[in-house]
Amino acid sequence: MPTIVVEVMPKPELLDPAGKATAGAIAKQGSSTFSAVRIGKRFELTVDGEVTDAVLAEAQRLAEEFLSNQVIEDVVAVKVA
Amino acid sequence: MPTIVVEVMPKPELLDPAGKATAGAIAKQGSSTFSAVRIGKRFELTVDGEVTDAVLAEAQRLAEEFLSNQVIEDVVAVKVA
Amino acid sequence: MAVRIGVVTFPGSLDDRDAQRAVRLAGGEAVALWHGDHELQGVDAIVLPGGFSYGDYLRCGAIAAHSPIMSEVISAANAGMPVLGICNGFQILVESQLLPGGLIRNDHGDFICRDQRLRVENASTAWTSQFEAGDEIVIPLKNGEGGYIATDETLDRLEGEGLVAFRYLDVNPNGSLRDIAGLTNERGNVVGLMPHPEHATEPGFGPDTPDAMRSGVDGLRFFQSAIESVLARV
Amino acid sequence: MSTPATHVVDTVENAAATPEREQPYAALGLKTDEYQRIREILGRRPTSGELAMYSVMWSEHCSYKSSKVWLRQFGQKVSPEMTKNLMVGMGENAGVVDIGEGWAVTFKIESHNHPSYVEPFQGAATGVGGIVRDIISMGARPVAVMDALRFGALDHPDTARVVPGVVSGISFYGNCLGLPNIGGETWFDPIYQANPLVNALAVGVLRHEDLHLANARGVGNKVVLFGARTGGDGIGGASILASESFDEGSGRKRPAVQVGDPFMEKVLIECCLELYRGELVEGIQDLGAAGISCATSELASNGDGGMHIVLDEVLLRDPTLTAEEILMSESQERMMAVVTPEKLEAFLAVIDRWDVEASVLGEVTGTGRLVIDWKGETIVDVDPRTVAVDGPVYERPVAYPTWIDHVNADSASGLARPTAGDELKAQTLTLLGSANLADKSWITSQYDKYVLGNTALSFPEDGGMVRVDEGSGLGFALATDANGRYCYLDPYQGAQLALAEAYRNVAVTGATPVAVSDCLNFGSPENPEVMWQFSRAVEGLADGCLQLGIPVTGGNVSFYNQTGDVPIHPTPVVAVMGTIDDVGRRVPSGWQDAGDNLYLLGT
Ligand SMILES: Nc1ncnc2c1ncn2[C@@H]1O[C@H](COP(=O)(O)OP(=O)(O)O)[C@@H](O)[C@H]1O
Repeated sequence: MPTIVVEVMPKPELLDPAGKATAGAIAKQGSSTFSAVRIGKRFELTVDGEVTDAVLAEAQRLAEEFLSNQVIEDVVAVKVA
Repeated sequence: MPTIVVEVMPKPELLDPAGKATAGAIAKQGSSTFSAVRIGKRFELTVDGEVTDAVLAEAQRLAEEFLSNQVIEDVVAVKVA
Repeated sequence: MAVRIGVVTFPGSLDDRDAQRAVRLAGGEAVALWHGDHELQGVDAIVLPGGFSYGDYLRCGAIAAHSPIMSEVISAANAGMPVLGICNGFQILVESQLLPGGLIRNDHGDFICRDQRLRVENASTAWTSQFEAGDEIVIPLKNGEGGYIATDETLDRLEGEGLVAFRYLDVNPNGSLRDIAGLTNERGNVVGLMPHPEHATEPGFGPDTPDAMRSGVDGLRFFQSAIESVLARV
Repeated sequence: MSTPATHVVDTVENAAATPEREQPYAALGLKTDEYQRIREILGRRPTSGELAMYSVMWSEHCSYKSSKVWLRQFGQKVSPEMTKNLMVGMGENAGVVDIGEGWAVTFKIESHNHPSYVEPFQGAATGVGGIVRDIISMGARPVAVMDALRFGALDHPDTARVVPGVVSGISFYGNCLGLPNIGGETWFDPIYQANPLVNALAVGVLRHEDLHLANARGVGNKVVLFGARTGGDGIGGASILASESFDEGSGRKRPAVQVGDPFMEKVLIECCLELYRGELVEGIQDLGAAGISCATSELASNGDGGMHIVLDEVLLRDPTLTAEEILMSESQERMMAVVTPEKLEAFLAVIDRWDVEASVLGEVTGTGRLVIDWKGETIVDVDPRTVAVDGPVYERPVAYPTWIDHVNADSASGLARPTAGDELKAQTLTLLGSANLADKSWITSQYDKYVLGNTALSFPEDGGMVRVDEGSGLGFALATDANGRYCYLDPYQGAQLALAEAYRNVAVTGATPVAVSDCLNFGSPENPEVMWQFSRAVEGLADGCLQLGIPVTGGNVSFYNQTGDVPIHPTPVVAVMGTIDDVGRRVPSGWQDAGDNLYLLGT
């Protein structure tokens, strides 16, 4: 069955302590390749049937209204896997 | 600065309680388009410099050894954003 | 006539019976409300209790914010009914956008349970009228996702309009911006905070005080305030 | 992923017709003589489904085959005084003690050691989940948890993986269930490096009339499975199974670990309590290790008839599971109930109100047999007692470990004493900075001690205390203790010291000790020296309980705790429960008022 992927990230202007802690831990391991880390979510929605435009639109709506909290997060992608 | 995206999902054969609860809530809201939901993580690593093969390899290693728990999760992607 | 305060039970609510006990100890009548109903049973005020509604799986409070009773709670709150969100209840208020900003994972990553000192910043809300602004109180705090975040603009507005209801003292236990522990809306009827006033209402089962072990009852005044504010309206 | 070879259902008929077919009993952990006994019991070879059931139920973990002969002492070394208040003793999911005023307390401690090493967070979390379900199945509301932990050296790199994982797993599951954590232990010793001990205790309260037992009585009563769906979790976790033995050549993945869903379990608690209040349940059993195999065979054995189950009715998370896998699955957060047909509708209405899934698997019969069908054919037809009760019992050889004399002779009196103040200071600082004396609040501050509003004592007190009756103040106190090093030197006395310490820790709170539960963590029972340690520890505990006049009401044995051939120190964790008629009169361990006098009691 087809899958729609929804990606959600914390808003860039807001604090992401988990990302910051992860970046700190990576630096502690001696790697200086990455200067920052941000951690968001990745949803896989299994579609019961075909992926039509209507299904994609519904996924987009769900992503914005339910899977993310628009006050603190952005939906960065809604796409067919 | 360039960004590498790492995507991590719970192993498909394991229970994903968060995905299950989310799928249940979506169904309760009256939508029957999606039969299952799984929730993973999406990391954005900011690269200090150019993305070389070595940087990608390091991101891959970090993804497997640090950003994911291989006992219960799979790294599904390591790519340049 | 006893003031009737409803306590909503969602699947995964944990401190609901404790909130009911606190209401009774304050002299009110506790009314159990069910997440799946659209019925507020004529209550005068509402508590959204602590816990892990729906496992807190998607985001804390997110799934509960979409449950049937919340549409009634939101209308009642907009009509001026006193509503208190404690911990998970605060998260539900934020997810319902009755209060601004967001609550995220504690900055240190762990769940934390401690007796927390707070300053009451706003004593003119429905849930704080029995305090004086500046009062320092101790009530238990226990959460994994209590870090308060909002944009600088929002934070400045909250400060400017006096909407920060409580602030952490001594220790900021979760990385909350500007040490914010709780908020009120402009009207002062909707209040949310991470610490648990209902666990500081019965001598012997609250936080320690200099006087005696577990004797702290600073939380009682939240519920007494609500009762007073309801009685003042009739 | 290759497509699975079509799985041929091994029916009872087929088993009778093909006696010579080779079966992977050894891979399932059964010995040749055990397999032969199964053939004798059945009068034919077992079907693969029956083999799955026997193998998990006859495993050490489920059958207590090596420990049974020793554990009997707990039932034998008792005075009438000791059993006076015992409503349910050893053998049920958990013991139940009458504490007066119509109230009863049920508590039990259990290990989840190995899973917590493999995946610390989920292993520890599901350990809490499992023990809490034992408490629910007695008809009680769980009211608190405790955890007794043993880890390797604090500065070993792997400890940094295990400790935070275990602690956050316990914290996550217990906090999410809304159960206060009221105490426990944490100990570091390199002997536990690759074999940490995670022992979780749960305690619940009930009114006398709410007591429920795990039995299936009443012909025609329905057998209902409810809670989480069944997945491929922990298949062979109770014994050792290579899942390929069931369908060679299939590339299907079966998870090595289980993921807990505390939210599901919290809903299950409330749902079960509502079912009890409505008197909608005749018998009930939680699903732990050995899942449906265990629940069906135990319910049927404890009943008065038989049971007929249609396995196709099990709601699955993974539709590719075979019948054998469904029988062995250890998926968490499931319960099985026996319900009268008249009450089924009301039962399902409650289930529905809590958004829990349920399916009726079959019913209680008068045949005395446990019969299980799959795809229209019978795949299991056994006397349930042969699966659940009359498993093998071993009198394993014991051998006195000769090294023990040497270890005892090598006492601390041979060590150099500090001669100067500086040395003494350095030693004191070393002690103060040692992991085992250090403050444990990094751990305990991750546990909710306030929820439910009845915690009268918790960390850093010697024992936890919980109010049971908000009117009268009636309550109970609990403490867990063990010292593996003492037991290594002398398992008999070491076990008694653990008992005495837990007893004292309860007594000093002001409560009167009344009952014991224990979790016996040892190395391999096939090692005669370990078996000697085990036998001495059990004897010490049983004798000590008789002397103190408090019964063992239940517990758990965990064998095979070892790294390579090196067993852990024998670690019998003892939990003592005491009662107090008013928690308002508890005695805390801290200074209370200026001017109080200090006394030192004892010798
Ligand atoms: N893993 C744990 N879980 C819960 N409580 C714990 C745990 N470890 C220690 N504690 C609690 O911390 C307190 C101090 O423990 P400890 O330092 O071992 O003291 P003691 O030596 O007096 O037993 C006790 O109240 C004990 O119950």
